[in-house]
Amino acid sequence: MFNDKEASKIVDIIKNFARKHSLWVVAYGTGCGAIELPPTMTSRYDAERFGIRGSATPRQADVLLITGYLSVKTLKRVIRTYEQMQEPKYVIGFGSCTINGGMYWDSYNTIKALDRYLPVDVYINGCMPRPEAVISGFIKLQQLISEGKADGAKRYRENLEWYRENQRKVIKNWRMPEYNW
Amino acid sequence: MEINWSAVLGIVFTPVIAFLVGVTYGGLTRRITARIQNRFGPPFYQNILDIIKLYSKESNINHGVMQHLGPVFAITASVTTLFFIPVIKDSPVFTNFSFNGDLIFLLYIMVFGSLGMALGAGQTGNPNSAIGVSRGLSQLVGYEVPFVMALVAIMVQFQTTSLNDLLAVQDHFTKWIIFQSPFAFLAAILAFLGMMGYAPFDVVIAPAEIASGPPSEFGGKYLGLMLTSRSIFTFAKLVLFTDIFLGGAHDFITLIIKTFILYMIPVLTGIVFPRFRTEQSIRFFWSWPLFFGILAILVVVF
Amino acid sequence: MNSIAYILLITFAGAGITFIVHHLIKPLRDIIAITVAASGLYFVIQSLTEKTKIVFGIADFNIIWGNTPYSNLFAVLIAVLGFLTILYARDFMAEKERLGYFYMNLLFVIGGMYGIVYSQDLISLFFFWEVMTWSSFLLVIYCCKEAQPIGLKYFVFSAIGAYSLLIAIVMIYAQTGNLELSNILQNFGNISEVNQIVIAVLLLTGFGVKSAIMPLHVWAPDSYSISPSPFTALFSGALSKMGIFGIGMVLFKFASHSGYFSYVKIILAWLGGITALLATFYAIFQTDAKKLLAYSSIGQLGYIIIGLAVGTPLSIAAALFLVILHGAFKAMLFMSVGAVYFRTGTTDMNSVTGLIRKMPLSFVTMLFGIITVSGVPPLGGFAAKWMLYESLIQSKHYFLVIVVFAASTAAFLYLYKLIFSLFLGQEEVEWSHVKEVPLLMLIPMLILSAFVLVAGIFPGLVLDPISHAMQYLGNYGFKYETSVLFNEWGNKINMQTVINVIGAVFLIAGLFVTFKGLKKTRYVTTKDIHTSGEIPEENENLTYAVDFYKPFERAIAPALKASIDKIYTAIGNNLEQAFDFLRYVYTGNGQTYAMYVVLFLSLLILFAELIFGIKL
Amino acid sequence: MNKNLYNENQTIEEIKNTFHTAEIKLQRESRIIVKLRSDLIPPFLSYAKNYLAFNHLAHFSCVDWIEDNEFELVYLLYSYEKNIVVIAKTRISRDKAEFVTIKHLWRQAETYEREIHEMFGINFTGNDRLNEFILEDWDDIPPMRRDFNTIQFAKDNFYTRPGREDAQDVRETITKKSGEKIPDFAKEFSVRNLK
Repeated sequence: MFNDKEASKIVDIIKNFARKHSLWVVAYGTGCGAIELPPTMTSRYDAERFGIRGSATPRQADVLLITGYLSVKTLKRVIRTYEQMQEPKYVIGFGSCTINGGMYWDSYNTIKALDRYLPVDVYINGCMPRPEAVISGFIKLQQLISEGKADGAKRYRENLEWYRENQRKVIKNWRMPEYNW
Repeated sequence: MEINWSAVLGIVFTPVIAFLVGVTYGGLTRRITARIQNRFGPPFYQNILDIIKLYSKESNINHGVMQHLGPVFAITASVTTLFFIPVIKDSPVFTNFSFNGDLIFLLYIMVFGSLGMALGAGQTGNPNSAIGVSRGLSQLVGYEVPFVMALVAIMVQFQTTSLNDLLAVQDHFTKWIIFQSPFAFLAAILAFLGMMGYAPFDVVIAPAEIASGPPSEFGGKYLGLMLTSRSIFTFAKLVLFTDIFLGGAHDFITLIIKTFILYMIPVLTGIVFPRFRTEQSIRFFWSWPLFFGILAILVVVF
Repeated sequence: MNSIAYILLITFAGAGITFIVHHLIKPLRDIIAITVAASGLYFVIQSLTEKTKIVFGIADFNIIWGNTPYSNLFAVLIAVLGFLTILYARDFMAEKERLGYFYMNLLFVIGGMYGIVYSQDLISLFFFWEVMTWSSFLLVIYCCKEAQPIGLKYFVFSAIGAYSLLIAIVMIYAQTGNLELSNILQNFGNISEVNQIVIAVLLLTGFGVKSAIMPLHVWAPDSYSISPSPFTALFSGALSKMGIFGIGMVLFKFASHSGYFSYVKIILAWLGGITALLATFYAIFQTDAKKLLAYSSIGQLGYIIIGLAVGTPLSIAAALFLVILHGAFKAMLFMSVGAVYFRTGTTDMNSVTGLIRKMPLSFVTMLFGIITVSGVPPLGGFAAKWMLYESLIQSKHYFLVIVVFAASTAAFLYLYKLIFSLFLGQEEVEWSHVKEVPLLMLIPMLILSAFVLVAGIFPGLVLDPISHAMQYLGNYGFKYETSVLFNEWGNKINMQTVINVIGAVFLIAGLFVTFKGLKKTRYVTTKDIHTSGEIPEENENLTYAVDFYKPFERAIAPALKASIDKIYTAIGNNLEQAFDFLRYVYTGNGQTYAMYVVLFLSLLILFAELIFGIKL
Repeated sequence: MNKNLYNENQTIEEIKNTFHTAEIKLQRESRIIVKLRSDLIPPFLSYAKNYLAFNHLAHFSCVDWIEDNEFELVYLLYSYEKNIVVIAKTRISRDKAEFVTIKHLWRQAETYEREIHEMFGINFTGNDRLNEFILEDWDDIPPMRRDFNTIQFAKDNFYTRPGREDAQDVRETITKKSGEKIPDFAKEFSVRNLK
């Protein structure tokens, strides 16, 4: 028979396999990138064959897909949405805008580096990334999950103060409910 | 005290089998939908992965004790329904408690779960949940009426309210109730479409409008339990319909074939149809299905 | 002296004493009222074992009081509910004024009901009927000035009922020359069939008003909702059952002779069915919790009337089972809504939300109540519904069973709305001060909750007295065991198995969901909901409660267009124009009306010979 | 131009007759630009709506002429009957950025005014809904004013990823990779040259 360690290892493998193959994406269309999702989901590229599915609410979702630029106003909602998701949860930054501001690099109201505000697990480069790129991003995330490296939620929890400080810097009137574990 | 081991076996294995069959059917539905939409589709075991993933979520939230218990109500209803239906005809293992209940009991225990879920969804305080519940209950009133008419017609025709008696009547395939009382079958199968909640009657959980409706605040283990319950309930309903109309089954292969054929009716309807508004679906249930129901009763009476 | 005399004496005397004590020593008043009700309960239980009769003469008539198994059934209901409502009223009414008046009338109502069920002659029946009507009228108008037109409506319909009763009694006397129940029942078959029908219909009208059969129901919603909650519990739970008591007597004791009665019964059954369906539809669209319950009450009485009118043993058993059960669950629901009113000051379902965590026990009471009403297993409502359906199907009322089923499915809608609007939904700052009601109010609610649970698991315990009552009504027997019910085709339902399975599965699933990831499961407030990332303000009410069933309303809009109340109002308006001169007759002065009544009675006596062919 | 400009000319004629001080220009087919003194704008709009059948306020915007120390308000009116757009322009002082509301003429003007209030800081007297609109918690000078230094603001407030200080690097990287030359017009507008 197994000892405890081996048993928990096997349980972990099963859990990670299930998590990896069942990614429910909360459809928060923040920017123009949202338009790339319909072709990703429908018959041409069919992301569902990897177990990727849209979910209607953050409570049910695993992946927060930031599709494009984030204005400060949207960032507030996205942070809220992220905090309402249940662990384990992953963030995918989608498009150059989330990486370095993209074409909004000099905008007065758009944040330029998403990973300062939310723990990003995978970035998908491009303006716009094609559906192939999106799927490759998801597959990268699946790899990270199966290796146990997709620990964004853990990072967020451990460095909450740093994230909060950055968030508060851009969101001036901070009226967010506290994130309690 | 003497323990009836075959009964214990049945009690333990019936829910497990029901879950596995139901969840596989769910996965196959997604696959079939995908193929019809010219997609490849997820593997057939996708729903199992989803449920395992939901159970393995590390954090869970609830808005209070009613939301905590909502999925419990749902699974209680599913499993109880299953226990009071003879899954395999004349089998000592899979008869379970079917001699202690009858059709009217089944009618009521089937709504027990929806009501419990509705209470759970109500406590979340999410307006989308409440809208979904309002739609769901309204639709329930719609499809229960033709369904009851069909059942009344059958009960009157065979002078029994017991499912086992109905099974005993259908000892040869020419005596299946689908042939003996076709109008009742029509009324019931149209009501069945509403009961399964696929399109065009999926306004309750319309994901794009009301964020999946009643379960919109449920995540993690709660959603997992709900999906488990839904899988079991799907199978229970299919077995119930098979027992009533298609003469039940003596072995699992027959059961799988019959239930799968029945299951394809709402699934295939669902793929090709858009969505009804609530009042449209109620009016639909109170038009043709009601007509068939009245016809079924009239045929029996005269 | 025997128990019945004690019961009537104590209750009526207690009513007077309470009134007097209220003006002398206020704190003693509640204790006396509770003692009176408790001793009433004690003597009712005493009287169950004895079979007694009190006879004394007034003028030429014999006044007879006695108990039968049938009356015992109702007496227990009255006694228990009376006791519990007075217990409940202690804290509920504590801040109100004119409590002497309130308790006196409440005890008079209870006494009047005792009198009705124990009367063995029509004179005292009518007397007690009027006592009950008057005192309940006084309680309806107790609260405020707004209640007066509502009270008037109640009184007008009660008067219609009372007059039909009176005419029926006079006719019975004219035909049989006797007013003692036992004599009448023996001789009733001898009078002509037309008169039998007329008398029965008049009696049914008289009793039907109290049990709010459509189209005689219009007084009920307003009167139920305006009267104080403890009394409403009694009003709906027990007082409306007096009509049922009378209807049961008429249908099985009087109307068993002529063949034409089958038509009366069919009409009555369908009236019951329509009552159940329409009242349910109206209940769905109410915004006031008490009004919703009032309509629900009308609907439930419809089921009882169907059960009685169908008249097979199982259906009568179902009806009488529902009588007891309806008394319990409607009292529970009214008490629970009353508890909400007690703490929040309103019963408007659009404004009160999210009380579940503040009033958990009231919530549990209401939950048990709605599960019972809806007829979902495992509580008592299921046994009643089961017997009713089975009996309807087996007595070939196929379309009636559909109507009943549609009504009882539609009942889920208003029941959910009731519990959702008051207890579930967003928790608002406005109601953050609310806390659970005092213990004395909780005890009655919890006792009744326990009762419906027991009635669900062991319906046989309740069916025992019912089967005795049915023996009295006409030798109806049916098969049942403590927790197993049988229908006429021999199919059965074992409530013990049902509760075991449900309990076991519920326990296993509940433990699983509780202990799975217990540490990481946390409670969040109802403001922390998914709203597309938007953060709701503290005082922002997001509950979806207004127009809750708009889609359903659209679907059944044609059925709702005709409202009986509107028809009456239209008739009333037209009559008002046509009979404008009547204003000179109806002066609005009570003394004038009293004079009219005397005039009417004397005319009746004068022309009695002409009309009824006998000399009074 | 052989198109029939009858409607346009007639409209210009009518405006001229009523508002003598108006500078009117027929920009092209179905485009008329009317420049007015700021106090004539409400009467003109009312006149155009009621007498010339310009029922539709298609757009309402603002231009910051910082060199002249003025704001220009631009109203686009459209007539379905004549198929003409009238563009009414007026200038108000930048120092006293205030104008009257026209929401009594078109209700949708309220929203435009809210936006202009938020982006340019112009106060519309009579519009009582000039509260927070699109920007949340904005406490700097209105961002569409030209004296608002966007790049500096973005640098101060938002973390800039190293290597992405301006738009230049990307272009250079692209040209290096693909071997293409940056076209002259692109060079002219690149940020480094602006400095």
